[in-house]
Amino acid sequence: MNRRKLLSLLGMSPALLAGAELGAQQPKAAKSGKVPSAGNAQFEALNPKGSPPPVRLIPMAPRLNTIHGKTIYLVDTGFMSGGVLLQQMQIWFNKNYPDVTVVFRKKAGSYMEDDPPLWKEIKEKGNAAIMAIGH
Amino acid sequence: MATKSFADLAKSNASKRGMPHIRACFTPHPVWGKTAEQLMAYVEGDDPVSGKPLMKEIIDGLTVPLTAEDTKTGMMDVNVGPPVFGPDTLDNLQTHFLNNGMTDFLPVIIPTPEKVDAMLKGTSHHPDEVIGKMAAGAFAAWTYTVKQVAVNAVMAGCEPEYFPVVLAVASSGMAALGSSTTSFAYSMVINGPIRDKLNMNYTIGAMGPFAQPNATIGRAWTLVGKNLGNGGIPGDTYMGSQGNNTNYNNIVIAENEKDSPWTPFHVQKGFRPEENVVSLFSGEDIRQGHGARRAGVLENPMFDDQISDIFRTLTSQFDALVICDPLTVRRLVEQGYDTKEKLMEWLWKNTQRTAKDYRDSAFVYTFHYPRALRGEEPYATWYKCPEGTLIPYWPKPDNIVLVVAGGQTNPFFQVGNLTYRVSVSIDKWM
Amino acid sequence: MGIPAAPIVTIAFKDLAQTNCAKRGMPLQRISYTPHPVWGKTDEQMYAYLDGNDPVHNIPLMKEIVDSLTRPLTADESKTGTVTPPVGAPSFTDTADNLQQYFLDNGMTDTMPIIIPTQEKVDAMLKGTSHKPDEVVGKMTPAQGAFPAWSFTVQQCAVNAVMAGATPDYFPTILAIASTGISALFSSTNSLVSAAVINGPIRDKLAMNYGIGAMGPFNQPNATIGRAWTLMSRNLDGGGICGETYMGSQGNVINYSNLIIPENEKDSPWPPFHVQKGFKPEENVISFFFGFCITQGQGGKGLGVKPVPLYNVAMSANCSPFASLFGALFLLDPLVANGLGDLGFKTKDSVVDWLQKNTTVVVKDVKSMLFSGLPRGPEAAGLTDDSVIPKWQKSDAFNLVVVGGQTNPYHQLANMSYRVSVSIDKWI
Amino acid sequence: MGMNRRKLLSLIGMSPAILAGATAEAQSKAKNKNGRSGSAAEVKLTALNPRGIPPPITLIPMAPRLATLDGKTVYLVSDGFPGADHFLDQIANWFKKNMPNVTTVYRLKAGGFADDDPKLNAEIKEKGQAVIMAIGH
Repeated sequence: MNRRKLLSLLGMSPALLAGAELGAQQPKAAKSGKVPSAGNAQFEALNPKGSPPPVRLIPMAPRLNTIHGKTIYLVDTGFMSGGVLLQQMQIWFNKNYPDVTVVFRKKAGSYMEDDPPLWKEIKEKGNAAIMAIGH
Repeated sequence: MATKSFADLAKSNASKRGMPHIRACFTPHPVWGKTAEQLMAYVEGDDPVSGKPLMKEIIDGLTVPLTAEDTKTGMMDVNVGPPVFGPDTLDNLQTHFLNNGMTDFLPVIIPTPEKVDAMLKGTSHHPDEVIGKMAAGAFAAWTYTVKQVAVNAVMAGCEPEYFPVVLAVASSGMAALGSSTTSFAYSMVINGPIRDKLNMNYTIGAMGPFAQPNATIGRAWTLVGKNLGNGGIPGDTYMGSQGNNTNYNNIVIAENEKDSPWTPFHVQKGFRPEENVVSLFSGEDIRQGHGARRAGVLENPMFDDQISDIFRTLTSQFDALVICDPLTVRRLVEQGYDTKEKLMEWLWKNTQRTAKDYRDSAFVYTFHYPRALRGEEPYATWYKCPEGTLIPYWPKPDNIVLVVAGGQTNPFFQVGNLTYRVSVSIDKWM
Repeated sequence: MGIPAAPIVTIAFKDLAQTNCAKRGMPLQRISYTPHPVWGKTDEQMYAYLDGNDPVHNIPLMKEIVDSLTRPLTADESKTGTVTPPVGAPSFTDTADNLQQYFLDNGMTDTMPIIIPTQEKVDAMLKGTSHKPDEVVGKMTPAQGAFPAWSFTVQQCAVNAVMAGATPDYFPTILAIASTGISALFSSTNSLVSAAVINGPIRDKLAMNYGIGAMGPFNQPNATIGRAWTLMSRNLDGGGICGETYMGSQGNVINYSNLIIPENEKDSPWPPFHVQKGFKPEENVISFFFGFCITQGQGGKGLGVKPVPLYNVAMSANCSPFASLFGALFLLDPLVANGLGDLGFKTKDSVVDWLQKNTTVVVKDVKSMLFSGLPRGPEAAGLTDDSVIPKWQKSDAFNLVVVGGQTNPYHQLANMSYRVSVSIDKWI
Repeated sequence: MGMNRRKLLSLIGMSPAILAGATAEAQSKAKNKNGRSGSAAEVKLTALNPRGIPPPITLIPMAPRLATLDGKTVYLVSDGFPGADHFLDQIANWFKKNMPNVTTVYRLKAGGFADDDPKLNAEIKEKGQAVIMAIGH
């Protein structure tokens, strides 16, 4: 993932990303050919954007070498029917990875709220977590 | 694991929170409303975004060793482009602002240094003063200065005299283009002498495109939400499935204080009558009162009953902002409601539904049920009482806001399914 | 009629009465005024109006009325012939800033910044259509019967299109709108609103937005086509003058850009709207709606926590805020349209039939409404207070359009009726 | 009641500035609040008028007045807006009390607010000498 793609994900369009001077990538002259005298008077315009805070990078947790014999938590964040999807996944694990222990939990609070007790439990008793988000 | 519709949002959100390489995977959309069999097919099927089998992708995500990129730490700046664009022609600048998502896709006044300086004369505050933080939905909040707000006020078409109102709104940090899959609406009520000083319209056509202060102050709020809060990027920081037409200019209501026998809204909120105040609301929409069961009755129209009738069509996830034409208020006063509080009390008591209907509403399950589980009142009681119990629509009368606006060509009213959030002094920003 | 008449008008309609008389040839009509309103006043209060003064002229009302019927006419009052109200010079010359101010001060805008309509820009816009600049496109009036209709040319539409920020390839759609003569600023004491649904390949040719945020400020064609409609409704027929040619007591925020709705045809399970109206799929068509307001469709019950949401039940329940004067225009996210299919509603007609039969009212609830929609004549026979009847008698009160980006199975619902569909191709 | 051309035409919904047909320059010189007058800002553009073409208006001369109302028949006509009938009843009472020998006849105009009623007009022309019409809300 190069810098441009990453930053365009942060909602910045490429032209802005490059920070290129507007003049440098001049769009072609007005289509009507003859550029009217008044039309080519030049102005400067200020950037209307606010100031985003720097982003603190969070390193990802080290991976498991295998899931065999491990305990995986399936976490439902409370979206409609999210729990039903994870229950199907539980069935899938039981069929395809019988030696993987699957624990189903529903996160407390509405979908944006944190649930420290649950994280603590997963950290202590689980090796990995799969979380279902969305509608 | 999210659903396909959230692919862009999930990746960009993870990046903004510091984990750009998170191994997210996706199921088809939606999950809501699908049967167990259909959801099993999701599990056994492919991730529609990557095209790979979902479960294989999940297991790989948990087991494939990390790369150097995955474990990087430290800070990363976000680039918003140069402080100044140009020099270039007006047409090219207009196109540049349009093509880089800095507008509402309508023409703007090009914010030249001269115009921004002229706008800054509308306030005593220093251009570099940081006045607020704004986040579109659950994203990192951006900060902004008086000058950055001024740029957006110029673009919207504001006059320098309007600038204190725009600053007051921006200082609230309340984004006009919040991000949710619901397409929210936003409203502001303006009280105090500034309404007449700026020649705001609170009579015929009050909420329509007929007065520069109403139109451009409302529009500035949207541009502030886009440029200072990084909101309004469809699929990323704006997820409203269908969009809301009121987001162009928002619902700007200057209260018609001179034709109203009731206390102005800001005085209800503890401000003195001569103070200039802007009060902000957010919610769903605004509807007209014509659907009420006695709408248009000639003799004794009973507007209290009509307003209550429209309330039952709202979602109680948001409160009610009732905008009465002075003629409607005159009839209500003749019915005995000489204060807003009396009508708020009657409306609160007489707009009821069964606990069963309450628990049946989708929004309530998602937002009130968790609070009921924690024992928060009145939700805990509303979830425990017998199904047939009649309960009020909202916790208390204060959830009903009454405001007066209109030109008295007919006794009408409109009802916004909108919740009062905050009031901000405009004088502070003069 | 040849007989002296003394009109009495309530003071709220002062400007409207004067300008209306002037526009109809009797600018010096002797109008008397009473306080406003008369509706709902007791007989004593009304008699007090008569004994009191005309609030505009401050002379006893009845004396004024008698006087206006008897005082001899002046020369001006008996003049004949015709007079054409001027609309100002064909062009204005000044700096960009002063022109922006001039257009604003003279009521030619929606009070927001415009693109200054220079000859160069208007010529560029005119290249968007094969029609000649001076071809008359149609007639428009702020309210049928109340105001004389003005006519307007392709060029005059082009000036307003430039001002709105539209580009030349949006111009055929804007001309199609103007050709219908439908004003977006319809004048009534109600604050009414308009919508336009766009179908056909032009939606993608213009890169219109029918996905996430479709009806919000996120797309140039959606925004500027809608805004051009409001600007034309001000300038091409002298509309939008509060108190004269716009009487909406509270105004409506939808009038800024109107509801421009490109249908999401590719994600819809049904034939597109214009095909329903007899057009071929590849034709570019714009269909018009008109009514009171639009709601987010969240109020009604039925969207409850049951595993499979009952979209049809929710859609029907969400009609509760509406009077039956206008119909119900459903704007369904594709998820809802496809969700209805899961519930067994395979065609639009099956949904509309179910809605028409199941969206009901109790007679006693609506009979006192001004717009009760109660059937008259034979169907009304045998109805009692407790009879449950359809809110709308005919199924053409219901219209379904698919639009949205599928982030959630929501629908929006406008209390609006269908008016007409016109071809956009005709204006390319 | 003499009325000059400006007042007359401003009644037809044209603001005075347009009436005079003056160029923008004269109109908005005072209003140029937008910053310094650098060369670029002073460059002149010409903008086209966005208005449509209003139809010509045929002036209708007002009907000759009566010398007096005494002994005359005055029709009181309502256009159907709510309360108009009650209001016109009070006018009838006023005449009964103050000008007893004026005969008043109440009629409700047929159709909606804006519809004509030729039948009523014919009746008034035949049997009446004057009309008082109530319009509004």
